[in-house]
Amino acid sequence: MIGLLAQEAALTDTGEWIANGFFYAMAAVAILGGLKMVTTANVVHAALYLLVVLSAVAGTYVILGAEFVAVTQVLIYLGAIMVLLLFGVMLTRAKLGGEEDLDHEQRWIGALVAAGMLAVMSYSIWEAFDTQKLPGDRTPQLTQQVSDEIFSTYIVPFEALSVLLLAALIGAVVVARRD
Amino acid sequence: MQSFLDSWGISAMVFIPLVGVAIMMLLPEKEEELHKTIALLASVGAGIFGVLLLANFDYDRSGELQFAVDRRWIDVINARYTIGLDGMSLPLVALTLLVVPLVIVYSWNHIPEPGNAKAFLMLTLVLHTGMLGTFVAGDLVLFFVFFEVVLLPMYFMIGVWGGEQRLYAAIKFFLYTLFGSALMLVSFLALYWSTGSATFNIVELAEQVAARDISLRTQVLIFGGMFMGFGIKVPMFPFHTWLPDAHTEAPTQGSVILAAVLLKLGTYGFIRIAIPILPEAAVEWAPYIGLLAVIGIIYGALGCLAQTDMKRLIAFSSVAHMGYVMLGIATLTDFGINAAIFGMVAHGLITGMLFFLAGSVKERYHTLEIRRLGGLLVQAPRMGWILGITTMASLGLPGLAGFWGEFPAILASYDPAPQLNESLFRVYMVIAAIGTVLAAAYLLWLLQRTAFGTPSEEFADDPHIHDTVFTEWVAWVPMLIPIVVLGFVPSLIFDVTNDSASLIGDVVQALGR
Amino acid sequence: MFLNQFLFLAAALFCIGIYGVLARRNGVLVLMSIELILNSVNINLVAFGAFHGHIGGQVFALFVIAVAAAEVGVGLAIVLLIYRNRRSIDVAEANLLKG
Amino acid sequence: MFAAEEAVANPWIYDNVWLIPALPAASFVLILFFGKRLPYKGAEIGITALLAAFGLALIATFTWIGDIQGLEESEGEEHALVTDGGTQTVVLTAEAGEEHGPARGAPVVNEVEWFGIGTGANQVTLGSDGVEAVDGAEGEEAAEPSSGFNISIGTLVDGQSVMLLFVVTFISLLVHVYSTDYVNGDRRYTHYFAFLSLFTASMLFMVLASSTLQMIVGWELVGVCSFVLIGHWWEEKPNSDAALKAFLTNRVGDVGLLIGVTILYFAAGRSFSFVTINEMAVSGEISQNTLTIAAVCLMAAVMSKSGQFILHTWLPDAMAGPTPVSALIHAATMVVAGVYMIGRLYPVFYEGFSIAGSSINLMAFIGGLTTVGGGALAFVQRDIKKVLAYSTVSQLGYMVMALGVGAYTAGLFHLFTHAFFKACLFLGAGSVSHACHHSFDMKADMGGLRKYMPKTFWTFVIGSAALAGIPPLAGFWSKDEILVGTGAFPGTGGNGTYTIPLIFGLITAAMTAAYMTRTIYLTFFGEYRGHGHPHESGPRITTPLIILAFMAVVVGFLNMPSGFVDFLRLPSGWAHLFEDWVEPAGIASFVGVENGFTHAKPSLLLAILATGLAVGAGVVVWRYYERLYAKDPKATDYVDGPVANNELVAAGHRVLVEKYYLDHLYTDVIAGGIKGPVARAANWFNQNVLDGVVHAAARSSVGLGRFVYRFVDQGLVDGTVNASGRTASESGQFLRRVQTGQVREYATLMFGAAAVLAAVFIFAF
Repeated sequence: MIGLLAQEAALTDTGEWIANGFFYAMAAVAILGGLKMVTTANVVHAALYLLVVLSAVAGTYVILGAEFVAVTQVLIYLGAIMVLLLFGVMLTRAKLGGEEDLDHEQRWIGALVAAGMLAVMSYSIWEAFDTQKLPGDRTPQLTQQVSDEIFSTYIVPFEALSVLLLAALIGAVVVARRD
Repeated sequence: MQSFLDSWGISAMVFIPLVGVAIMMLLPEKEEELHKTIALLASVGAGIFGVLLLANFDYDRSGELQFAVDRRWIDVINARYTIGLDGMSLPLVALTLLVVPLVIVYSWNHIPEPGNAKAFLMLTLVLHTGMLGTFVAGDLVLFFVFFEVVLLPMYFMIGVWGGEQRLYAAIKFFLYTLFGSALMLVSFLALYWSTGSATFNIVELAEQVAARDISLRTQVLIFGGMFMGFGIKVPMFPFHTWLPDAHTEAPTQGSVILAAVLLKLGTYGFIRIAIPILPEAAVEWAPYIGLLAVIGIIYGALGCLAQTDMKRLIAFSSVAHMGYVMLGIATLTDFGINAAIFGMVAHGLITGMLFFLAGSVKERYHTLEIRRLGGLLVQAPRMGWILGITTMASLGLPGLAGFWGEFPAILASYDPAPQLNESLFRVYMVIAAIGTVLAAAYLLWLLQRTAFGTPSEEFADDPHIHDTVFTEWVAWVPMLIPIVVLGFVPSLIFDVTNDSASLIGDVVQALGR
Repeated sequence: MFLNQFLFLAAALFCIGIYGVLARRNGVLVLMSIELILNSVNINLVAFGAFHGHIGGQVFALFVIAVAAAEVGVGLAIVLLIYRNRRSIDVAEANLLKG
Repeated sequence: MFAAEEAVANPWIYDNVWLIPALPAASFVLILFFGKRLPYKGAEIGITALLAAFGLALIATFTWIGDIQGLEESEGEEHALVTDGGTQTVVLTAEAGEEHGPARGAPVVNEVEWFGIGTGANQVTLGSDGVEAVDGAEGEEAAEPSSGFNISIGTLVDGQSVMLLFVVTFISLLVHVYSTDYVNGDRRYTHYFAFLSLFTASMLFMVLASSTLQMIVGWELVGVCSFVLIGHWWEEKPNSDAALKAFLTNRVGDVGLLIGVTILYFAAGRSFSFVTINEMAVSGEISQNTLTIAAVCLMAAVMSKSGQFILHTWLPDAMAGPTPVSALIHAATMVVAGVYMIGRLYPVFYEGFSIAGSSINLMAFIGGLTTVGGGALAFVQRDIKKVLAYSTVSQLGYMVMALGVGAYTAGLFHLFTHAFFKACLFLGAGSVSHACHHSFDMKADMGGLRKYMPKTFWTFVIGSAALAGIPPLAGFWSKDEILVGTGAFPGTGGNGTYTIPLIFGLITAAMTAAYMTRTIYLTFFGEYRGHGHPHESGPRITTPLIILAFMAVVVGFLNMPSGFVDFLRLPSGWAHLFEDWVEPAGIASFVGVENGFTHAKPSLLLAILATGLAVGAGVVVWRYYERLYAKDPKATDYVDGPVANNELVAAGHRVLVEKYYLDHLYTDVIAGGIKGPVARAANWFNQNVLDGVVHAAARSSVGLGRFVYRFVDQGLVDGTVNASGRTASESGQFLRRVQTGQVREYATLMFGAAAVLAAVFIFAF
């Protein structure tokens, strides 16, 4: 609901910085949560941090006026995928406490690569979009608009996606079947 | 008939194998004979269309795209379904159409472990479509799609039906080529954006690049991306390490297709896409390409000398032979490019044949270790003979096909395009010529060790070792005949490729110094 | 609001995800990191959608979410299979590709 | 250049001379496919084809001779150069006609397009005057001439090629007949005849080649036939080793050939044609510098093919093949291919090495070195065929030396005579070994054979005498001409003063007589040292011997100096016939060069000196063995001769026995692809070395290959791909430095590379 309020505020000039403030809060949560997720020594904790990150991201969707996406994010990610992951954690290694060797010895290479990518990306983003602003008069997109779009322009990808989901479903069953 | 061929001929040729795949998909796995028959029919069906196209091809206009089709495809990015056949692609299409049916015939009683003819042959047919499509595509996106279609079946072929290290080899092959094609794609996109012409059509892009004032540095970078993509596929010297592994581990049929056609996708990309579109960048790159090519020639030969495994030796010889092809291309002259195309076809036939032989040797002796072999001429005289002829062809004996890929390339590098450094290329020429000695050394050594002498005790009385069987004859004779015929009548290819190659030569020529 | 701020957030999450993929040994954690990467892509999509006033961005974000669901499903199945066969989901030990 | 042009009908044979190689080629195919089912296992096809080819060659020879003589009668008439559509375009070089007397011996070229490459803008127009393609020669389909330039295939008939046509078909025919007995019952009788046919066809193809490209084809094809026939008994390792060595050594020379031909191709304005290249070489359109480089490159090819120092080592080893093959390929025909090529491109060599008026050049030097070095090696051989092989090396050196000093005709004449007497000697050696249970070891298994096989003995003696240059046999005439041609002997004139070659030539003359005497003594005198009872060979072996011996006696008279003819009061037309027939004069492609042909005045004194040296050397050796056999008719060496007593002599002997250590140099030091003796091959396969340390590798290219493969390919290049993670692996993983197969590492690399590339693209655009 805070999101919606912020959205309302964003429509007015005075509310712009409220939205900004909300965004930075969400961003901070997301980034910190992400960092914790990839560094924590406890698998279950990592899953919970992911939960945090995903929620924060859902928050940013709201700021961007993508309510339906935000709701979907919450429903599917937080509701389904997280549960799946937690099941995965428990099925594979039921240990709920901390572990020493969750990371590779050479994780600094990963860090290096990630930092390098971040640098390159940041630079290019900065170069490309400098101070371009989002349109100020943006309104939350209605769910109906989204569905119209999906079922007209993007109907073929949508169908393809449904086939993919089906295939993934069957595939997952076949792969994980115990025999 | 003519109008049908004009509009549908190439498409029919390219997609008939896929029709075969669709039919096979519906049939149960047990019907092996049926699957083999369908696969053969599909590949022969493509071949029939190919022959019709070849027969109706206007050889006087071999410099132009014929049977060209240009239809809407992906509007959003202006990618179009552009296909056509010209003197440059024709020999390679013909090569593909020849090799794939032979591979299927050979598979008749040589399905590698762990069996499953259905899947194996389906992959072969998918490969067939991919390779044909790559050679006829006239649109960069279409080219890229076909280029990638080839990748996956080959990955499975190596990964499932390969030797002991198959998984390693397959993943190496896959990642290596994927890495290259990713860069290639980046280059294609860069081309799309930098010309601002919103087209992926090769011919139009070439015109756009010529018309617009794109900085040389940009061109050189774009060429670099393509160089990585194509160069890895060729494979050129420092990027060749996937090749020996892939070849060694792949099943015989995979090796044959890999050697005969897949490697040509890379060289073909150079002469079809990279050089015509970016001739100025090509001039900048040519000395380095030439350098890598001659390094490849010597290095590949030395690599061969160090091998103890017959198949691996043949694989390394590909590095050397493709070096000659790339040297021809690097001269950027009509002469060199003609030589390169001839070299591609010749290498396809000869090395394909060598891999067939290696496969059959392996089947009989259950080993390819050269020191354990010997006396093939005693135990299987006809096969020994064929091996002899093929090695002779491979080392560039005049009168057989290999010579016309090798000598003209050497000849061309004496007199490269005017923008290039003559002395440098003459040094390349000398090195390449020395490479012929090493080629003779390792190939004759291979011949001596496998065919001459008497069989070792281990195999002396082995009843499994028999001479060439029927399916082998059917698969091999159609490859041996062109090897000999092209040796004496090189005009069969040179006359076809000349016009197209001259176009490139003229483009480079026209750049001025 | 600047477009940049969303893009920076996405980039940061993306790189964190990459680090996770590269540094983690646990298969499930690797999958989680991949989710992170996908989310960062989604932020970009939605942000650009808002920037251009086009709804396609959201639509694709939805698609990505769906694909992610499929991916997690199959991915976890594979992890489970590996675990069953090897009693470990350490990706460093999954070296079937070793030469 | 076109002073006159008119159409004249060509003699039939000039247009159809391609039949001569085509016949044996057809015979090859027929024998291969049907030979085994025929009553004589394919030999009859080969002999029939060769008979027909020989007949055609005779027709060609006599037509050519008739042309030349007709020309001489009508002094100053222009002569045919080029044919056009069955008619003959007569080209007279104006300058030639005015300044150099009548044109004579111009090549008749008959070409069809083979294939065309290139229409690029940098194309240079054909430089050859009036040499155009005509249809109908080879059975190739003539493609439509494109705007580009075309590469032709065709035949070139001139004195030189006609001469070799005759030699090749003649000796090949005799060898075929001889072989029916000699290899009777062989494991691969049919196969043998098939390749004999293929060899003959390739050799004839090369002889008739009208372009350098075609020559390369023939050149390599004879090489491969030689490979197959040397390795005829490939079950035994030494034979296949010898075959490999021959092929690889020739390949080394072929590098020179390829480069040389390439240089000439571009220098002559993109033409492979012999005529064009020669014309441009003499007219100065090709710079001296280019010609020199081309000539040096081609010289490498000559060195390998014609067994010149230091690439001659394959030739003695090639004796592993059947003896008739040695006679045909490694004595009479294939090995003279290099000499033939020098003759074909003589203007190139002539200008390139500045032969005129000089006193030494590369060709003369190599020839001289070979002739002495090869001769010396013949002294220490036990194997009768190896003696003959080294003798062949020595005589080939003579030919090259002759061409090197400018004695063009003399060199070719020696090629001609040598073919007969050396074939005779080889076949004789084969006959001897046939009698001695297939041994070639003179010291162990021969001796005293004079009594058992008189026909072989006498033909062998005649051959040896001809080789040693005893007048009036063939070798005398040709050798004398070469010695005269050096121009260094007082009173002979000549176009240079090649003193060193003269001395080398004289030394060789003496050595030749000496080692042939030794061979005859060891083989035919004394008492039989082998076991069993030797017997004279059958008529199919002795008849060719007698025919060849007859030729060895008479062919020398074909080129008597005019002074000698006058002395004997013979018709003056009998003098220097060979020179008239073979040597071109006054034609565009040899303008200027033929002036340089040495036509030195023969010197009676020199002839006497050379003969005296030969006879003297022969007598010394003869005395040596007389005394030896007087002591013990079964002995082969003095027990306490100079080799045993004198260290210096012993050392020299050692050097010769070790063949100047060249083989050691090649196999042990240069090693690599050139040869693989047992020890090396074993070493090669030695997995321990392969898996082991580095240092053993560096000495050879094999070793180098292994080195590069292991450390650069598998280590560096592969390693970079396979991965980055390894660099960080500080733990005890040191020995597992192979691929980890970790997807993660690949992923790391991928993302890293993507970042780098993105950066590159960002900062570049």
